[in-house]
Formats: sequence, C-alpha cells, structure tokens
Amino acid sequence: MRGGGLAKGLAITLRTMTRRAHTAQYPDVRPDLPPRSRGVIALFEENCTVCMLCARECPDWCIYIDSHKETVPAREEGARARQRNVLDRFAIDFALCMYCGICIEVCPFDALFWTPEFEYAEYDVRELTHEKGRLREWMWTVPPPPPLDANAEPSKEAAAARKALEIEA
Amino acid sequence: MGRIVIELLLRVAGALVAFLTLPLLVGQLEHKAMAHMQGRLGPMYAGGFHGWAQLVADGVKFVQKEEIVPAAADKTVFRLAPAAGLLPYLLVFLLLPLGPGLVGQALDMGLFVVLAIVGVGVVGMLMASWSSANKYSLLGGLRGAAQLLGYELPFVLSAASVAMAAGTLSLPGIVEAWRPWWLLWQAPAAVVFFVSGLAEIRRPPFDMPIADSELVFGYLTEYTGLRFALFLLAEYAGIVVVSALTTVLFLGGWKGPFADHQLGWLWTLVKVFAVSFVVIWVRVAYPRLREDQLQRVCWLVLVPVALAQLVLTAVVKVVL
Amino acid sequence: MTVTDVLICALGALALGSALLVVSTRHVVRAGLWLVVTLGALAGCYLVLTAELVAWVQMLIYVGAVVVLLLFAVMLTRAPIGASDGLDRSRWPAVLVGGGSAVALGALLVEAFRWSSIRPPAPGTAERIGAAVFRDWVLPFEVLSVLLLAALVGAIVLSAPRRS
Amino acid sequence: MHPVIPYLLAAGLFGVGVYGVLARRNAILLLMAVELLLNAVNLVLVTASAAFGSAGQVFALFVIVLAAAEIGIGLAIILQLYRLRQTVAVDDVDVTVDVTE
Repeated sequence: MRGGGLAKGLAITLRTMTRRAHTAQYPDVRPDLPPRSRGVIALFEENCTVCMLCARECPDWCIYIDSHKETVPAREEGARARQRNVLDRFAIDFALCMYCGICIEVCPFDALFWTPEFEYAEYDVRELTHEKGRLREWMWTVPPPPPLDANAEPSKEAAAARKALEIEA
Repeated sequence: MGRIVIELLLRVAGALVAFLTLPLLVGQLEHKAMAHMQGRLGPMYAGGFHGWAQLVADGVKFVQKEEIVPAAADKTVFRLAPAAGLLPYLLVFLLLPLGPGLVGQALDMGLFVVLAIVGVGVVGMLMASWSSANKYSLLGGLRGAAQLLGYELPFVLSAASVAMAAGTLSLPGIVEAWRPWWLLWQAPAAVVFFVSGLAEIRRPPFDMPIADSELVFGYLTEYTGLRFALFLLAEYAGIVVVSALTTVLFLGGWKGPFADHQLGWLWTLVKVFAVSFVVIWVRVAYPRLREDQLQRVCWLVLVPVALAQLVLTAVVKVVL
Repeated sequence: MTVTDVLICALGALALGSALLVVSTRHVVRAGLWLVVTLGALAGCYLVLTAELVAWVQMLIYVGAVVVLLLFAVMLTRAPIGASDGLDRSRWPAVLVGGGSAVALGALLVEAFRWSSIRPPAPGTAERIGAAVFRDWVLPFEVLSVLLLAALVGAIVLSAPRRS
Repeated sequence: MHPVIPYLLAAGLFGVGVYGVLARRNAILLLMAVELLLNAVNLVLVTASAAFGSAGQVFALFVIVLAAAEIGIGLAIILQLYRLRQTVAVDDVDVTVDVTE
C-alpha cells in the first residue's frame, strides 16, 4: 500500500521510545566489558625471559626492552655456572601501539595479557609510555579466562598438574 | 481607564511569559523524546533530575560564546536578522487563545493576522542568508524562500476552510463554533495545515534551508553565540505557534471532556504539547525530502487536497 | 491634531523616509529591506485609518510575498554585498519630475481638502468589506481572478525552459 | 482626523516613486519604485474610504492583487533577461537585437 511506509516509520520510532535505552551511564556506571576486550596490555614480568619476540614482531616498534646477562652460580658441586637474562626495562608506548595483539600472540611464555581496562588517558603524550612496574600493575586487572566448554579437553597445563598430583599420591 | 491599562499589561506579560517558557518546554521535550526514540537517554546531568535544566545551561553557554560577524558580511543586516526572525512569533503569541477569555488580544480577524505575521518571518531568514556572505547560506536562503512561498498557499487555504466552516476569522470564535464531528469533516485540512506548518517553520523533514549534510547549516552557518540562540528560540517558538494554531483551528482549542470554563487552559496546553510531540516524532521518523520532492508534495498533493477540502466545506455548509 | 493625526504623521514620516532610502540606497538588497519598512509603516497607517483588512492583506501579500519575491530575484541576479555603482542614471531630471509631480499632487489635494476633518468609521470592517466585494464589486473581482490566472500562466510560460 | 495628512503623504510617496522609476537603472529596483507608486494610490483609496464608505478599501485590495500579478510577470521577465544577457540594467538592453538562445 502506498504510504504504508510512513506509518511504519512512525511505529518503529514509537516502539523504540517505549523500550529501555541502550545508553550506558558510563562515569556513574562502570561498563561491563567481556574478558577479551582489548583495553591495555599487561606484563606478567615473572614469566618474561627477554626472548625479544614481542619487540621484534611488533609492527610499529612500540615495545622497548633492555636487559643484562647475569651469571647464576652452579647449584651443585662441579656443575657449570649458568647465565640468565634479567629484564631491566620493559615499556610499551601506547601512543604508538595499535592494539593488534601480535605481541600477546607470539609470547611463548604467557608473559603478556589483554586487560579490559581503558582509562589511562594522559595530558602528555609521553606519559603514555608505560614502564614495567605499571605494566605489572595491570596484571591485577586481567580477568580469569572464561571456563571451558562442558565436555572440552582440559588444558595441557591443568592435565599435567593433575598427573603430577596423581603420581605423588 | 486604569483598569484597562493594567489588564492589557497583564495580558501582554502573560503572552511574554508563555513565549519564554513554552518553547523551552518543547525544546526539552524534543531532547528527551528524540533521544528515547533513538534508544538513547538524552541529557541527564544539567539540573540533576533527568537534565531538566539542559536548555538553560545551553542558553548560558551561548551567551558566553564569542560573537563572530564575518568580515565580508553586511554587518547591520546580519545583526538584525535574528530579531526579524523572532519578532513575528512573539507577536503571534499575543493572539493565541489559551482558554475562554484567556487571550492576549482577541481580534476580529485574528486568524488572518496570525497568517500574515507568520508569513513575514521569511524576511528574517532572507536577511540572514544574504548578509552572511557565504554561498551555502545564500543557497539555504533561496531554498527557504522558494519553500515558504510555495507552502504559504496550502497553509492559508486549509486555514480558510475552517474559517469558512466556523463563519468567522476570530480565533476564539472558531473555537466557540467548533464541534467534535469537525475532527472528521476537517481532517484533510488539518493534515494539510499541519504539514505545511511544518514546512513554514522549516522543521525536518522540510529542513532543506538548513540541511546540514548538504549546506553546512544553511542560513545559520555563520551565526554564533546569542544570535544563533535566538534563531533556535525562534524555531522552538515556531513549533509552539504551529501546534497552537493546529489546536485552535482543528482540535477544538480549550474544549475538553469536562469543565471547559475552569480547565480550558489545561486542555489547550495538553493539546498543544501533544501536537508538538507529533512534530518531534515526525522529525525522528522521516528523512529530509529532496528539493524537487518538496515542491512536488506542495503543488501536487497539499494544494489539491486543500482545494478539495474547501469545496467539501462549502458543500456541507450549504447543505446544512 | 488628534491622536490619529499624530500616529499618521509618525508612521508617514517613517514610510516616507524609508521610501526615500529605497530609491536612493546603493545597496541593492537593502533597498528591498527598506521597502519592507515602508510597507509595514503604510500597513500601520491603514490600521490607524481603520482599514484593518487592507492592512493585513498588505502584510500578507506585499511583505510576505511581493517583497520576498523581489529579494529572491535580487539574490538570484547576484546582488553584491556592499554598495554597487551604476545603479542610477543622472539624478536631476528625475528629481525635477518626481518633486514636481509630488508638489503638484500635494497642491491639488491641499486645495481640495484644506484642513477639513472627518470621523473614521469604527474598526472591525472585515464583514463590511466582504459584503461589498461580493455584492457590489463581484464582477471586477471575477475579472481580477481571471487576470491572476493569466499572470500565473504567463509567468510559467516565461520561465519554463525552452525546448528546441 | 484630517484627511489632508495622509493625502500629502501619498503625494510624497508618489513623487518618491516617480523619482525611483526615472532614476533607477536596475530593473528590480525599478519594480520596487513601481510598488511605491501603487502604494501611494492605495493610501489615497484607503483614506477616501475612511470618509466615503468601503468602496475605497475594496479597490485598495484589488490594487494589491494587481501588484502581486504585476510582480510575478515582471520578475519572470527580468529573470529571463538575466538568463539571456547576464544583466538587469535596463539601459543595456538593446531590444532590436535578437538573442534567442
């Protein structure tokens, strides 16, 4: 029917008006973000081995890593002293970062994580370079991983740990 | 003599108060209704409760803004244009009846006067568009002039139909003569009047003179600060005027389900706000018309319908 | 001098002054805007002379349509902002003829009416005018409507794009 | 009231209009001056009707309608002229030259 569209348009707007608004009252009500939200990147410093993979894979070179070698004295008599990398500086310049997440993908030791935190705006662009202390602090905001599906295979780490427990017992 | 002067002053003051408050209320209604129709909340902070003071805050903000007049503009005309655009609506407020006896100035030819004054509003727009020295402003002004001249015709014709039915040009007289079955009898005229009224006040979907996606902001492009606020006020006052005229002419003004004499003003206000809501609703629901569609709607739909309504009115009038 | 006289003098001065600006200003669009002032002041005069209907028709047709059309045309023909040259021919012959006709007409009217005084009718004349139009002057009225129609058709023919 | 005041005003307006018609070169300004002439006539008619009954007002209305028709045709001609010659100065128009397209 001609002109039916006119009535339909009015009906749609009226129906929308009677429904609840989608607006999030953000500063008053915290947004409920899903665990995989790409807010900021956190560093789990203890896991980092200074392999430099993240810094090399980063497309816009926003990860700065400094380290030095340290000799660990031999654990038992006659053994060789070992060398170990010690992380001095780990910084991500979020003014350059484009949130591609490649660093997190390539990290072989699970040292980098996404967290949904997004409120780290600054008045000076230089302050957007987060040093390792700050990146470590973000770790506390990393949400636990979502549970696996009901009949999924358990993760390798969990399986290994359970096995170890069984052997001990 | 003294009493007459005091009464006149009271009436003028009442019209002034209505002029200053009703457009603000309609503006707030627009903020909220439009937001909710789009799944938003609209202003929520100013004034605390659901942003009721948003427009007051806007006004304060506009007053503080810098007054910019383009270097190439015709400065006098540019400065006078907002006043010329606003004044006609202020005068119309004096003539709109709120309840039985509650009217700024009841004139024998009230309807005619109102239509004449509303028609003058286009001069302010032309002044603004030409004096801005901006081609988008000029285009907006030319579009506006073509639109207003065209839509003046169905606007006046549909009003003439109801004046014919009532046998008077006085606005309170038309309300007195109004009967509920006129809702049906004068329905086409009411629709034509409302639509061409929307075009007269350049509200979406008839806002081609402003058309922010094509003409920057049409004839308002160069305006800032208080003068821009005056144009905004004129727009909201225009909504109130068109809604009030539709109410008075076609919806029976102060006639309600009961207690017309005590509560007449309430019925009028309720109807005015209901029609204003429809104005806002139409704005949210429909996209802007194209320039040729605009003229087509006017000359091929509204004018013939208005003329047919005139014939119908005359026939019914003669038969009864 | 009565209140009516004073009002007409004031409005007349306004009308005459702005009319002079209409014909003498060098800003094309401002001439149109001064014409609005002239016509508005004249509408005020009509109101004072209790010709309400004529006054409001003046506002509706003259200010609302005729002047808007004029301004529209001025803008379409690219009127510049600011003063433009070459709007006027040599002034003196025009001043002579215009002033002469004004003085002659004025002298004629003063001679005819002197300081005579009349009582304007009570306001509220729409009904009377309507009756006069549709009873005594219905034939000119109809002829006028035909003329308007002819003007409408003529304007459309003039401005329609030519087909080759 | 004294009708001579509006009559004199009308005479003045008429003179101003005549001056405008003779002095103006721009066709649109010329039309504006013609409007002044018509308004002078209207003022005479309305003033007369205040003394002699409503016929004057009826004729004033007729004059207004005529003015509307005149302005419609006049502006159509002027705009056509502008389209053909890019000017609205009446002195520049040589009517003996044919410029159809």
